[in-house]
Amino acid sequence: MHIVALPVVVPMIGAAILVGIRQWAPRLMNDVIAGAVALAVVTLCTILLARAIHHPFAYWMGGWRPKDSVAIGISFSIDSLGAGMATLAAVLVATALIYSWRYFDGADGLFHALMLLFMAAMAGFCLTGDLFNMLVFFELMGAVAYALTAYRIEERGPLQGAINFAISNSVGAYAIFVGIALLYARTGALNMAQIGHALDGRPADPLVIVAMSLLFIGFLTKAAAVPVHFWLADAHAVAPTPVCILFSGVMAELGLYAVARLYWTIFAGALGPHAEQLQAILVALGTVTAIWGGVMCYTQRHLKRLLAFSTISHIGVFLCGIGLLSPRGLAGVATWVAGHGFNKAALFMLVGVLLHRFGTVDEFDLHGRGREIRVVGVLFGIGGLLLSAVPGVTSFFGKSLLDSAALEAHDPWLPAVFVISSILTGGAVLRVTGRVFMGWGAAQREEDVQLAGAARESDEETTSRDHTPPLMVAVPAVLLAGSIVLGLIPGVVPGIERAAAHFQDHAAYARWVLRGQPAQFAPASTSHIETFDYLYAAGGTVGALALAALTLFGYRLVRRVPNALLGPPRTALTAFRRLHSGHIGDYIAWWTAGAAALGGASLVLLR
Amino acid sequence: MTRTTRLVLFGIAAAGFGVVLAYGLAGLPAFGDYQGVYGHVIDGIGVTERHATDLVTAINFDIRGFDTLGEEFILFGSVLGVVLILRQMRGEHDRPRQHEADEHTFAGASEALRALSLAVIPAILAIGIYIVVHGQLTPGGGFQGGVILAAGPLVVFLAGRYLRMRLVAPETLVEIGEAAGALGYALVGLSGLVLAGVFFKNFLPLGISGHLLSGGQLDVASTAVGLEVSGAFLVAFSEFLDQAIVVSGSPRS
Amino acid sequence: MTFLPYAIAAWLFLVGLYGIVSSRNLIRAILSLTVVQSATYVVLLGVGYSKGAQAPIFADIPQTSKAVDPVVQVLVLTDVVIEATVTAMLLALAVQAYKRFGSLDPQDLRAIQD
Amino acid sequence: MTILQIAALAAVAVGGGAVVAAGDPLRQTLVLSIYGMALTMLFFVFQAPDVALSEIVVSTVGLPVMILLALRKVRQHERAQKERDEQ
Repeated sequence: MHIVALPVVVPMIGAAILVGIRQWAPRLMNDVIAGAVALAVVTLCTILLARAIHHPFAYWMGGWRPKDSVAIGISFSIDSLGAGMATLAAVLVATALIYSWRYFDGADGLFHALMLLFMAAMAGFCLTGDLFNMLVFFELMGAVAYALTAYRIEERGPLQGAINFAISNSVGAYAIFVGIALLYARTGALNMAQIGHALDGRPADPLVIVAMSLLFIGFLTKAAAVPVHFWLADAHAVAPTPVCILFSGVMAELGLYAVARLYWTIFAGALGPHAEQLQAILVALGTVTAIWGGVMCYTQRHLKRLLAFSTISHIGVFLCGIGLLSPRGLAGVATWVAGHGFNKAALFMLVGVLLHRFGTVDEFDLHGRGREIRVVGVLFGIGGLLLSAVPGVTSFFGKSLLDSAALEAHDPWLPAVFVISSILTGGAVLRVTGRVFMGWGAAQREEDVQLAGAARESDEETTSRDHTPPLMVAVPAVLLAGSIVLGLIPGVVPGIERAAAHFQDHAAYARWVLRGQPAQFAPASTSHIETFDYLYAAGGTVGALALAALTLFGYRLVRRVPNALLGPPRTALTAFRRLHSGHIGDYIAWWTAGAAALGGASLVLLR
Repeated sequence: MTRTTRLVLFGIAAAGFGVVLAYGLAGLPAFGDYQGVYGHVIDGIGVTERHATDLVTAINFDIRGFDTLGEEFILFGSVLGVVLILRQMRGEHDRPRQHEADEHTFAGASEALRALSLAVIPAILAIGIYIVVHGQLTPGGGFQGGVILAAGPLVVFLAGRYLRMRLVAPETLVEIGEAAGALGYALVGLSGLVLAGVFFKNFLPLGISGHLLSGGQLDVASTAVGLEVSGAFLVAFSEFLDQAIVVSGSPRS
Repeated sequence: MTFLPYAIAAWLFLVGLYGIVSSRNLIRAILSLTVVQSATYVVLLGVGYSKGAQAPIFADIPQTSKAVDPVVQVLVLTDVVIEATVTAMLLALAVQAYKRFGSLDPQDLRAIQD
Repeated sequence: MTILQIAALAAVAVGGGAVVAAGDPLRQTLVLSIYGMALTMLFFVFQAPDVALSEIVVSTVGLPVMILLALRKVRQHERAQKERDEQ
């Protein structure tokens, strides 16, 4: 396979060319170059995926193959989940570029160049088999993302969001550096397969456990698990819409991908005997994140911030799924991530339509105004249903796998967490659909139903228009269709299950990476959807609809509830929301607490 | 949170995090006892197979040259970011005040200092180029030399002539140079793929150890990096300079 | 004594974090961030050092002599570049933030909050 | 561990603290440069001349220039602000 390095190099070359010619190139030329490069990368990633499904393989940069199982150069170690994530990222970059065609000034090619670098970083991050190389792409992704967040420099929100994002993620990256140093001192290796091989067979000592905690907390900062999640809502809510698509659709999930990759390639051997305790830690973290994100999501009126918190809630669910440390759990996450990526991207695009047309993303300001664009409303509602994992769609298959993985792992309460997350996030989006596109519910948030002060700021666009480019609606419609049918294509979900089982084969990974042997895997089992799954998921969707209806039509009832009953929860909720203060000092204090908690819990439980 | 709450939270958290770090770092071999395989394997390879005497450069531009590709584009992307963030917005009436821009004096440079500054420019450029091209032999390489090269035009500014610095290093040209450097480094990798079948394959003749043209692609890669780094730092400097020189109209919106 | 470099690395990491948390000026927070980063230099180079070894440059020393690990040095080189670039970008953000907010106190840099 | 190494480590430890402790950003920039020198020294005694060279060019040329220019911009604003207030 000669093309292995190209998904990274082609966009880099494209970006360099765009910058070189940016003083003269007309807008159309930037669009064409960037679009062509993005499509090329989609094709390249798909070819890699097709090859890796049956034969995962390692590619050694510079031809530096391992000598006596000692890795010398940097490898791209390509298996189907890695290549699949790269493909998802490439597809989302391509759609984001198409979406921004009719919408965005582009700042003389800078935007296009940065998007291409973003693409290169994500592809490299997914494909690499070298721990330090992964960090390099993590930093590249970060550097580009900070700049893109601040794209609207004339507004305050983007600057604040970018600053908090950059500082939080940099601190996370430095934790990863220290983790890498610890592992390098122990194993003398940077290739993940080799580190894992060197750690095998000995029980994990504090050094290995602390290295794991540092690496995990660093990558979880990108993924935005509680309590290192604060930056995400600030950044995702203010970045330009085409960028939000990538942030929420795939970048946060890449943080989790790194956690899974690191666990199964590096730590699975050494920590195998303590898998149950590690499972408890990760599932606990995921549960808190899922609920926290869900509650925050439901209390937002700023639509992009609402979607940002729904991403946090889903990250929590995905973290639970990975934390179950089983093939079925991981397969559920992978399936859901694909469905969620398309779905969340489409929702951000539809909010972009509202912003483009009405110049605001405030739920109450938009009350009833969406009636003139019913199509958008229908799509938005579908997006809400997909978010609640309505039976029959891709996210539903992912959720069903997660449910059965949770029951397998004797965590019978975990499916309830997933349902709560579905109800809160799906319900929030459905509520917005009702209020904005149907004109249902209160037009003003009355004082006694007010959950907290409004966080209103204008961003991106402040002028309203009376037309919407059809492209801005067509692209999200296609993405929603993709989010529905992907899981229905025969063979996709069983294929993902096999891929997840292969992904978790620690010993086989070391063999195919370091010795170049063709991978031999035990046949993996695939699951069936039971009636129970349909009922359970239907419960989530009905719950989301009911919650939305209750908020839209039942707000007068709330007034009748005596204050003594409502007061304490409201005070608690306000205090809880105040934690998201936007103050970088707070965020870093919480980051330190998160690192201490994860490290401390790991040191206590994993020995 | 109030400042006190924040500091109390941080104090408790930092104590815990400190303990975690201490546990982890205590597992390291004592300082100076390191016996890792990777470094020793490479010590052998670098000289015998790459004819380079500075192993750090051999790793940087060849054995782990792919990391450097990412690193160069981090620099490239960040500078794009700086340009994007500091770009002039419509309606921002930031224009250089003519007299200040013309004969801008930074921290009151005296005539003697200016003369001295101008005199050191050739020396700076010579040192920079020397460090870029001797990367495979002695400490240094594209990055270190590149930053030094960027300091050259900066000295013109220190000598008091802002506009003349723009003349010495016009921004468009610098930006193209930067892009060409980044592109060049990517092409070094790509040429390995096209001409030798593997990305980043070092296929140029290796030369004699210790000579200027040894190490195959190392020199080419180092030069490309030098061009990119000097361009990148110059663009960043000049963006910050633009900000510092102009006097703002009405910034607070 | 043999753990002094690592102890100092931990100190730098924590004191840098303290600088960010306690900062009343964004530029001070950014410079504190570089202190956090310097902790990673110290720990990486400390890990790769071996007693009595030379620098991994075989220009003046025989090829058989003992050298310190060159790999960690390459990692730190990348680290230094990252430091310069991230700091540059954060400074640019600080300049713009000052224009928009009229302050560099994180307390005032709050356009969005809950 | 040699005396030189201990001395360099001590300088780095003190320098890192000093960067964080310095109150005024302008003074902090100066302290940061000195801290960069201490790190450079440390890298030399850790037998890493390539890194030392990188650190010295970054900490004496790269960063201070950008920080000082950023600070200058901020000062200008403060002055302009004051002038407006006085009018």
